[in-house]
Amino acid sequence: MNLEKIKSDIEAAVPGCNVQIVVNGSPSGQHSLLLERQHVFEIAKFLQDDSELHLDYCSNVTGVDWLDTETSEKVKVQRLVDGVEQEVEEIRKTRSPGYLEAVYHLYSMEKKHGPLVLRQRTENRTDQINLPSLTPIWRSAEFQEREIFDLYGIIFEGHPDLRRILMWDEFEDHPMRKDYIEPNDYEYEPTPHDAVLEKSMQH
Amino acid sequence: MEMIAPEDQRTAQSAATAKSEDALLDISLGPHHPSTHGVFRMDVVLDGERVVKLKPVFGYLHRNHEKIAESVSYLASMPYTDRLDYMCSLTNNWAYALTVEKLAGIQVPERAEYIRVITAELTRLQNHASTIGFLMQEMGASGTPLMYAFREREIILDLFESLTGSRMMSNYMRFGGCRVDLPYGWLKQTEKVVAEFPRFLDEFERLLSSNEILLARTQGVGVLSKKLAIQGGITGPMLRASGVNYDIRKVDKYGIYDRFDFRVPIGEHGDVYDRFMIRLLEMRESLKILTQALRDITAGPIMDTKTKIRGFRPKAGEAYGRIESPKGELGFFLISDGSPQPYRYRVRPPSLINLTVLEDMCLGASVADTVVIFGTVDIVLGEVDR
Amino acid sequence: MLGEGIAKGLVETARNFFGSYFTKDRLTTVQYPEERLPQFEAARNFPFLVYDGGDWQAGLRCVGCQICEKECPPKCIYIEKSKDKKPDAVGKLQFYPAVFNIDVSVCMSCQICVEVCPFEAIKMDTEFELSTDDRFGGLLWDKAQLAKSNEHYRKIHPTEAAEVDARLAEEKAKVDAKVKAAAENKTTPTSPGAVQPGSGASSTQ
Amino acid sequence: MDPELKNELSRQGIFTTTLEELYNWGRKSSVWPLTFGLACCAIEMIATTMARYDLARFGAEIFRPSPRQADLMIVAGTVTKKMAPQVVRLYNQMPEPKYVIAMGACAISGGPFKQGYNVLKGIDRYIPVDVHIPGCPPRPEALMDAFITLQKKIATQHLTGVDRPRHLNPDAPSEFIVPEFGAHDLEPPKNLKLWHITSNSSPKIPSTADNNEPGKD
Repeated sequence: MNLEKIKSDIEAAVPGCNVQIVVNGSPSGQHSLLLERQHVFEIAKFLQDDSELHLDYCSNVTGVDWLDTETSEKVKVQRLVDGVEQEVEEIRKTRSPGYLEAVYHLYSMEKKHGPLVLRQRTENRTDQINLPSLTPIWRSAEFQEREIFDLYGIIFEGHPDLRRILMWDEFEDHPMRKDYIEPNDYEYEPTPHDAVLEKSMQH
Repeated sequence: MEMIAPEDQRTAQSAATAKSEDALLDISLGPHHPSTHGVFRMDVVLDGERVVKLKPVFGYLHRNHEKIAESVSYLASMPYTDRLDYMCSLTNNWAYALTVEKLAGIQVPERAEYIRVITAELTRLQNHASTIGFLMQEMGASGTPLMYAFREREIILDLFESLTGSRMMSNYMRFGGCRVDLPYGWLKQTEKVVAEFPRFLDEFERLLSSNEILLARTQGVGVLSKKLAIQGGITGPMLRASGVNYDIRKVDKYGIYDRFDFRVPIGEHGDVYDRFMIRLLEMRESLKILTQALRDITAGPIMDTKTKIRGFRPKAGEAYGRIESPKGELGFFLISDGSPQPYRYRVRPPSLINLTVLEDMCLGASVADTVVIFGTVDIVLGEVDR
Repeated sequence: MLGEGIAKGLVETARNFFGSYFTKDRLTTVQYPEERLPQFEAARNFPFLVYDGGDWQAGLRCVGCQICEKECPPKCIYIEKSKDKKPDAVGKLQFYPAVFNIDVSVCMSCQICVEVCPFEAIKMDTEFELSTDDRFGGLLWDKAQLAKSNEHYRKIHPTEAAEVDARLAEEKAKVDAKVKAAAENKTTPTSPGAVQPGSGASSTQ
Repeated sequence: MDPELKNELSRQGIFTTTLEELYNWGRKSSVWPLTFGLACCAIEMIATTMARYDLARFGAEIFRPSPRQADLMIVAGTVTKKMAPQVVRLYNQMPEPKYVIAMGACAISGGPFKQGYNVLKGIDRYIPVDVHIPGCPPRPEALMDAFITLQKKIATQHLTGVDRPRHLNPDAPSEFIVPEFGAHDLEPPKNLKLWHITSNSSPKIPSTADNNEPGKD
């Protein structure tokens, strides 16, 4: 599928939207489109209804957790040290906030083509974690978006039934996030069962 | 039977609900229930004998496959994929191997492709046979059809065991090929099994297909419209029973499926009977593929020599690979960050997504029909909850 | 006619029932434990450690390299590498596993340990009658329980064992040739095989 | 009675028995399992009951869907934390005498999925287990072997004394606490009373870890 063409088609059909192509470095060559949350719904509608694309089948919906990244670089700075101006090396850290991502894989059952990969990103990982739900367009996203809500904590606006799906309702964490710490319940075993596991974690 | 659009059905039912709110009965089918294929649960609201609301509840077999896979090497996830859909470990292996091969750009030798096709089609045979067996069990045909199905399944499992070493958890495929070559005499044995399988299918058809009770219980029950099937992302035999011609073996032509001559059975009504018959017909098509593959299989290497077993690190990137597993589209989505562990490992489970429309199919049906409809979705809990 | 389909089905079950008196493939029951299915050569259940020769402590092929421990998907192998070296079956000084435990209550029989082992030291056993009422004692196997002779390996996986034996013999021949060549070149022949065994063997356990 | 004499008598066609033996024989020959499959092992459990392996030959012909009619719970598969309360509840609903077989790695210890956040690390944290079968999944023969082990265990029980079976001992607990769902984990994460009983029965320490320093890694 020609992503450049789809991108221009989308931009023509949904005025004012900003679509970016995310390049995929692997030999699979499945590049994806990054959508803005304001126009996701219209774009999805367009992709489904467009006579040429007709992406009527949403196969896979996935959450991905990208942690906050911290890059540090050494910078030389002029600074007063003991009254004399000197050049001092300083480590400057730039923090780029992480985000949660929802990835959609679209196919067309009628035209038998695909996949078109769509991505939506949240602002950060803590409080601005809302994304528009695409369940009203492709119902197959219903359980998968619920699963992302359960395991990653993305809140899908417009989802008809957004509850926890795999974990119990009282559960509070989002276990698929990279920084989730699971309850430690190995310690009670009076055998090397836990020693085995503990040691294996060091590898 | 007159086709009612599910949306209309829903509104009709909710109108009925409003009338007799106090007479409704909430029951929880499962997670321990003889008909729910393991630990599946449905919260059903009944108006008399009719279902007015049905909410599936998942997670009773959520084994954190994805989380574990993100902490171990690519190879180490291979045995875990066996335990996803534990009836068909070999197709799971294939789907995962295929995705990693896409991710890292690995070529598979021809012989390995043939072995993969043969094992995958054998898997389809035993899965469909036992699915029908379980379906009959749930319909009240206690024992007999299931026992016949398992008799054949055991014969195929023997083939798997002599090839892979294990009856169910094969852990057989590797990135860029297969783990071991076929043992001496395996092809002969498989040919014999394939040649004798139609006898079982004939027997099964005589036993079931024209049985009046079965017809009464299945025809016109649990109708799934074409539109809703596509909307709901249904795949596999269930989708084709609703009349959509979509088989990934034909669409993607992954592996070497373009070399085989086979047809895709398509249903007409999308009811339980169609879904049952599609599986019987698919088994016959699988046999066709098997005969051709066993005839054409070539000698040669079974592993891509450039691929490392240990210390496998694909380049950073992502790939989504999918195959037509016996249950539907089984996909894997992998994101690599260049380390030995996948950054994101996702399974697209056909069983879970095929359950999306369970409520729509069951609305207005009786409890006994719900069990039958549920049986034809053909789920395995290991895959639903992962 | 109503009931025709049911009658057809009943004929089919009757054919199976009576057929089971005449044909073997309709009578599938295996009278376990008196009667057993033939074991396939490829069959696998839990790993064991192969040793050469008669003494399991001296002959273990395992050198405690911990590759299998690292690669094991469910992390059920626990190895502590020895600090000293002792001669192996051919007399070469090697490290050995001071502790080698496999937790079979976790093992998933995937045989990845077998695949990654560069020393042909760990193989899959076919024994499956392992039920026990002792979870902690009965399901954690130590080195002594895991060690099984090469003869046992040959018995359960004949083809595979023959290949492995041939490969090992070839490697050994290569090493021997090298040692010989080295001995001929040098005036004072000292090969690693000349070290007297015995010093390390007693301190294993 | 002297076992030799008993053998001799039975060869002559005279069968002797004690009340205890007769009672145990009756118990062991009709152990009805609960239709209770959790995961992969359940398929092997079904295969065991099918024509080829035929568990019915051991007196377990009927798998009862209701816990009220079952004697044996075969915990066949991974017990997740979400499922654990239901498993314990089912166990509590079974009438005495009742037995538990932990089939497969997952039921014994969490098995390959042990590292998962939602996987219970062994069902014996909540209910007592009589027989463990390792394997992933155990072959049908292995399940039958476990069944025979269980029958042997029943046959050797004494009806009086300290080690009498639980259903003859009014002080022994027959029901165990059902865990509750907590915010992060099950509450309690294990039944301490039961867990100690299991762990004291055979404390096992790594064989050489005491004398040797652990290898630096």
